[in-house]
Amino acid sequence: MITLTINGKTIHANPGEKVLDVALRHGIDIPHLCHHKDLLPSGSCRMCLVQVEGAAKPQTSCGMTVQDGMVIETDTEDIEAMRRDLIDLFVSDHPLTCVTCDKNGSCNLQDYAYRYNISETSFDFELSRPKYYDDNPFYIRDYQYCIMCGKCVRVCDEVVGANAIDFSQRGFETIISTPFDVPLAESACVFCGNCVQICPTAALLPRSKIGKGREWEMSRKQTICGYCGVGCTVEYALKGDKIIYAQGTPDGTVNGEFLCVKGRFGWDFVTSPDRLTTPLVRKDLAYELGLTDEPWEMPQTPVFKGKPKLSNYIPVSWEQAIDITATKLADVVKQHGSDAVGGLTSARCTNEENYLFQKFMRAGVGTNSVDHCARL
Amino acid sequence: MELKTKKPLKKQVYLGQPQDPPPPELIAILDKYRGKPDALITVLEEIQHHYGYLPRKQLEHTARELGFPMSRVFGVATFYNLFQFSPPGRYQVRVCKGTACHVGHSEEILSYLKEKLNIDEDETSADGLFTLQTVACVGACSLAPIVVVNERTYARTTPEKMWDALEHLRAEAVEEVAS
Amino acid sequence: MKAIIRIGMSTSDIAAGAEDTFRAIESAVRHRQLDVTLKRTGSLGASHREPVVDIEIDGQSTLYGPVTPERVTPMLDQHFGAGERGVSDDWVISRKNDRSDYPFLGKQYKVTTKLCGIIDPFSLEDYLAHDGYQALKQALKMPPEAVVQTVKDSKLRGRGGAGFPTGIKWELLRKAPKHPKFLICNADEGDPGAFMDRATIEGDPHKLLEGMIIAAYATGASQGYIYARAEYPLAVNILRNAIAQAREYGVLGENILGSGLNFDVTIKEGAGAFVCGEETALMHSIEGKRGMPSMRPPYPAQSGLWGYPSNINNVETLTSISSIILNGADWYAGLGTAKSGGTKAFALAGAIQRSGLVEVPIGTPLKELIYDIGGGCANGRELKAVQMGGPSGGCIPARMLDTIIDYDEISATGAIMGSGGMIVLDDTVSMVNIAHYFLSFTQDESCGKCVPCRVGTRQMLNILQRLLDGRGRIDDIEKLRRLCYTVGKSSLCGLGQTAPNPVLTTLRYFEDEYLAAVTNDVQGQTKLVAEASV
Amino acid sequence: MTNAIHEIQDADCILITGSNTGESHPVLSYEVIRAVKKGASLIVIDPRKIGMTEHATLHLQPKPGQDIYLFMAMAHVIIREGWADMAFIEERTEEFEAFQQSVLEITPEVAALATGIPVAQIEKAARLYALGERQNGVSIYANGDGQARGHSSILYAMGITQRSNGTELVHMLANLAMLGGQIGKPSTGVNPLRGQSNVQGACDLGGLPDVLPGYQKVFDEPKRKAVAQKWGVDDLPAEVGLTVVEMSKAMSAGRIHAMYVMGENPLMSDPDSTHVEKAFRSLDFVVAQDIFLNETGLLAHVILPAASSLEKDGTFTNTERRVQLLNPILTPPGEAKPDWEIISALAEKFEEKMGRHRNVKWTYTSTAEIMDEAATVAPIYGGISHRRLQGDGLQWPCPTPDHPGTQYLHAGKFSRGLGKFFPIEVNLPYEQPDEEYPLILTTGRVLYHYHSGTMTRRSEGLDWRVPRGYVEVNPTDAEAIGLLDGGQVKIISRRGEVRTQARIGDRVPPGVVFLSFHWKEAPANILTHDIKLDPIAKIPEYKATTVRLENPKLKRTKKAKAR
Repeated sequence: MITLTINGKTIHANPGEKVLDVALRHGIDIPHLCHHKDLLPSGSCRMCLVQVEGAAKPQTSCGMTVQDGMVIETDTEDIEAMRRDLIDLFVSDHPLTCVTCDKNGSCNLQDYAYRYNISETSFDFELSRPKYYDDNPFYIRDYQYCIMCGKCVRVCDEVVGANAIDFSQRGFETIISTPFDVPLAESACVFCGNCVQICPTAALLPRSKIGKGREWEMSRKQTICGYCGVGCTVEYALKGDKIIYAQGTPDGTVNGEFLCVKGRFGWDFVTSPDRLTTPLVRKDLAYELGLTDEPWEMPQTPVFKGKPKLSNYIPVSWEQAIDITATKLADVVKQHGSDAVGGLTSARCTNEENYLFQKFMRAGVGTNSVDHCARL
Repeated sequence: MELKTKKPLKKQVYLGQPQDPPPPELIAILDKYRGKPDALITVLEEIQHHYGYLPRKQLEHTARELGFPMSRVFGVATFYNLFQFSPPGRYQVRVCKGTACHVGHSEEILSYLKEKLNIDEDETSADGLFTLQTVACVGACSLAPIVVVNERTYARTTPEKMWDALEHLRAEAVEEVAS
Repeated sequence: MKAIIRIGMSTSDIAAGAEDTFRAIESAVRHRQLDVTLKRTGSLGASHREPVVDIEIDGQSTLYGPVTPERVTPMLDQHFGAGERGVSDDWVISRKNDRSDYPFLGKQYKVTTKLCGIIDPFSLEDYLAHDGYQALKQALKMPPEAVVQTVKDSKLRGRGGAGFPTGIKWELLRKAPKHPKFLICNADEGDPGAFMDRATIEGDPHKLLEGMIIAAYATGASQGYIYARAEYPLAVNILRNAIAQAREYGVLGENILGSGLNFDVTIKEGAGAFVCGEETALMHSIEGKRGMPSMRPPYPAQSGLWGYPSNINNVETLTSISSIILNGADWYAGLGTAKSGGTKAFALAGAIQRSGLVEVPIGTPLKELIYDIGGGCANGRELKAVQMGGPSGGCIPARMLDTIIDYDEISATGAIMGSGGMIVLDDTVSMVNIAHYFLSFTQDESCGKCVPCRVGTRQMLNILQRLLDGRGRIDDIEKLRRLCYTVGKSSLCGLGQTAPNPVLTTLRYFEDEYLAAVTNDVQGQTKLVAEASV
Repeated sequence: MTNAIHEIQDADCILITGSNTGESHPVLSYEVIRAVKKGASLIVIDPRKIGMTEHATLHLQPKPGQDIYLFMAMAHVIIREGWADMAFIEERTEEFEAFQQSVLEITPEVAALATGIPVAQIEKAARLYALGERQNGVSIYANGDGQARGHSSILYAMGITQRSNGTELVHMLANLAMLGGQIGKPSTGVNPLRGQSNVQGACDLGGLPDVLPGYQKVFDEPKRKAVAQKWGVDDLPAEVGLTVVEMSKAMSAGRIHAMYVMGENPLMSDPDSTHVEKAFRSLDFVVAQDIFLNETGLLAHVILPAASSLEKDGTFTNTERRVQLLNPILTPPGEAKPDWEIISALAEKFEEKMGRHRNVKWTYTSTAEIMDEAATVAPIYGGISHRRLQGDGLQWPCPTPDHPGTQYLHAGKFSRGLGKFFPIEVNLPYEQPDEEYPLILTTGRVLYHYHSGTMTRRSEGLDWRVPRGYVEVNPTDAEAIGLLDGGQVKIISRRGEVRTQARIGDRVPPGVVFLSFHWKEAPANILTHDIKLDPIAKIPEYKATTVRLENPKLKRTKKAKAR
């Protein structure tokens, strides 16, 4: 255990921890833009500079390992002035179009501009990289808002391993790009959107979010992703009853903040017009039951040659549907025995539903022929 | 904000880069550096030495063959001054920007040549003869201001003298092509 | 009669036309069937007289320069032919072996460049004949700790610019627990106007290798890298040759000279990025990555190349080592000042009579260097300032030329010792222009990683450009000072931290020039304000 | 998984086999990437060059179906070189001798011949895995002297199980883990990656023909009786039921007359689709309960609209056995209802139609109430309730309400007592390439789609990225039939043919083609077979179907030439 002093407060930390992480955990808010707890420190934003006793120059707290007896000041007048200048420099190369910006309300740069009371740059406004890419349905890249924190590059390398993007060019012209500026679909990008997630500004935004509402108008709800077996926590931002976008949350149990393309961008099937909204009975059965006067026969075309057609069915009420199903199943059991019914439960339904389904098959129908696609 | 691209995005099946084998001359270079994670810059230097610049196709081969992410290859290639992505002209005209040359008004030489060749820095003249570049310092400060054309050094030069020299080279080249 | 003709064939000699001179001499010698040893050497340093030719007959040397091909015949006639025909005294640099008749050479004290221009850099025998690898043999007989101690006692400080004591740096690497350890020689001489390292390598490559091997022995490093500029093809070529020779001779490779020391050296060619002079960026570049610096700590001695303990020294530091071992720490320390031993090489250029490579003991007053060796300002103009340390350095005004060459004394002026670029500026030069020049260099070479350097230097440059264009605003100088402070204090690496230096020193000593650039506009602005209020 | 997902990033060596982790479990692959970036070594054993191979220390490409030799040879080398953890074997396991005997003959040289992998690579893999050797960096498990064995983790998925000798392969992986003592510790273990969001939970809670909730065998009378009693019935069927593949055979044979299909699409996902379709068409009654009308639904008589996972509450159990709570984000469209409400109503009505008057509970007020009941039935879920799942959920086994859950299994002691080594016999795939069908087809998934595509193909972005199916073909095999990149190709097996686009490249080795089963336009399972199932797990052999390729453009001219 290591003991250090930050702003006069005695603080305990574990060996190997970084000063910034320790400070944040203890509620000491050292400003930072390029830091992320799951990424290697980069030190590029310079906002987390602190004064360490005995050091001539301010030190970068995100990269500095705690040492016993360290005495640190995080907000001396000198440091605060420096941070103010840094934000001033950031916004000399970043349009302060907050009024119309979709990141308004969740932008880290905006927060610091507010904190340091900077409404416009005192230097010359000069945009270094006014490049805009809208080359995929998942997210846009608007580099005029990029502040070169490099978190997108690091997450793509250190976490996702895709290495689709990297810094290119140098100096003032440095930009984050795909190789030879190819569209993302032609790069190694896997569209996981983790770069979008951790982008501190509006440089990377989900396409579904643009123009769809202000951050503070949206409610947020979390659930578990319905795709693979990893079980990621996903947070949905909703406006009214519409999902605007999905994202990870920093405290996701399994996944932390990270998601994949399906979890982050693949939720829109839920509102597909193809969704089944009412119980249906196939026309041949409906005719048999007297629900329709038109006789109909199931075509013999192989399924893969045809198209799922709702016109093969007629809608019925829930009561009717349940009644027909129960009757039909009971008939089969009565006629052929319990084992003449098979049940497929689902790896995409909840535990409770699976439990109930097999209970129905075993205790209701009376067969163990219940299975699902666990093996497929 | 609103989307700047309004039209719906075209669906596409991107099949990845065609995986044809690299040309033999490139393989000869790459073979020397397989399994050496630190060799990227050296490989790029050799490729540029061979082709005169970094052809995109060869970089793609290099990335795949040596197992470097293409983004890293591109990132490295755009970082260093030495690398260029388009074929250089027959003559690489490099104006020294070292301190001694600066004090000796090399800036004037550069802008004069730009005007005369009607190109900007790092561009090649329309006839493909001259690529105009600058160099941080060639370290022959006693001879300032200096312009280096390919291997040849023009010492204590002036805008006019330099332009004459280029005209001379152009004539030489024309003559050579003619014969 | 034993005759040797030495022809300087360094890059700067060649730029001055030494190839033609060499060919002329070669064919003349063949034609006349002279019994003469022709020797290609490095540069003697007298760049202002290149190409330089030294004709030594029976131990008596005559130094000529500049020797154009036309001058070859009369020059050879003088020594080997019918007698004196048309050799002008102007062609002769020196007729004395100790060069005391030519102050540029006579007043220097050479340690690291001692053999430059004397020996053939492609010849190991030549080096061996001049005590080559004797220091290594001696060091191998000492315990490694003693070698480190000798270097500490010599008061050698890093010649790359910052001046960190070399012995302490070595000790840190020696004590690092992890293996393997790497020794890196920074030969990426990126400062405009600096070419000391290139000249040293081109003149005496084995001296560098010997220094590296001794360093490896002292620190426990097993692999060495020389990070050289790709723009230095001749130096790289010479080094490659020297490394091959050293391997053959048994001073590189396994079990060096039977001592059990294993050490080898690889050359890595940089690809042109000034920021790679910064230690962490240089290591990234060796690893084949973008040369972007990373935070320190961790320091290279803890976690450097590939995460292993590493040490970076520059060429001049390492070429000092063999002399220290041979002549002793006291001798070396005695050359310099109380806190800093030895000599320092400079590339003297700009508005100076005699430009070139000079080496003087630390503690020498600038005045001596500029006037006694360099001969003062060229073209009869008045000396205004001396720029030292390139883009990280600053301008020392003429009135302060009593300052002695010493890390701390130079720093006190606001400039830095730097790696050795020294540009003399005369009274025709605008200091705002000089500040702008260096800043545009830094701004161009910024890696773009951290905001103060990426955007801050850009904004500083914008202000300087305005001042140059006579569009200066009333608060520009204040803003410039504020930026200098923030950029200097908050930048990630040395490049950004020192970027404001050229501005700061010129603001300090030549503020009037800045004010003059603003004044015009102040009046304009005042007028505007006045008009608005009417 | 024996171990937790977050442990992977601290592993010293990771062995991935039969898992296209980057595409099928992307977020879990991030853990692997992070481990590798920290210096772990990564061994990928896969005939294909999958994304993970770009990060691998060692990529071993066995000929499809031959990997059993590789694993046995690795064990052989580990024993021969003394890399086995003998202390662990003696203390914690049994029947080592028999296993040792079974790998005695399988030297790396033998394996090299069978798999095409060089001996040196087999030996290196054995060493890296058994000793947990890193590429660089320091293990968080290293003790002071740095001598400790590193921790190695095995990750596998359907590439191992969808094989006619899948059970044997899984046993073999467990043998390897015990051999190196790489189990029962953090960042080790044998970790199957489960494909669907709740495939783990569906198995845990009895969605299998041979077990009741909590893996209690249906033929284990005391346990079965206990469950029956809790459900309020005298007894439950004691005979093991039919698996999904067996069911379609039973349908064709006229033994099954009705099917209740909830949230599944067997027509796309089961082997030999043509046969499955015939089987379904032969039924008296099919009820499909789903969110979309899928291919199987087309053959159903009644369709019941269900709520999607974003529209309901309840719990999912992920691949690391973590039970987590769902929250409804949206309301179901139209009259769609959560599945549990539908089952509940149907069961109630069914009882009525059967004329029964039993005291069996079918009606619940909430999913929490169902879980409370399940907890009393399945001992491994004994301590789980919705209230306790707030926050991070719980990893089973969690037998009692005060049990904290279990991060990794077999700590100190195996669940069954001593870890059992299984002696291994070599079994190879049923279909072997021949003149008529010279290529091996392996099926699998792509990143942008999910199972039979009903969901992902209705997602704008996902469908934009990969709108059509394709088959991966090696340039050698493509050249043989004059096939060009992006050209149409026919894939023909003994059961049928599909036509799709070709992607030519070295992602597959010569002799192997890869097709995923997401596309109804190119349904891969038309080609696969259910002839030889794994004798224990009853899993079909999806990873080795023999096929031939035909170039539709070329065929005509070739025939003409032949004449």
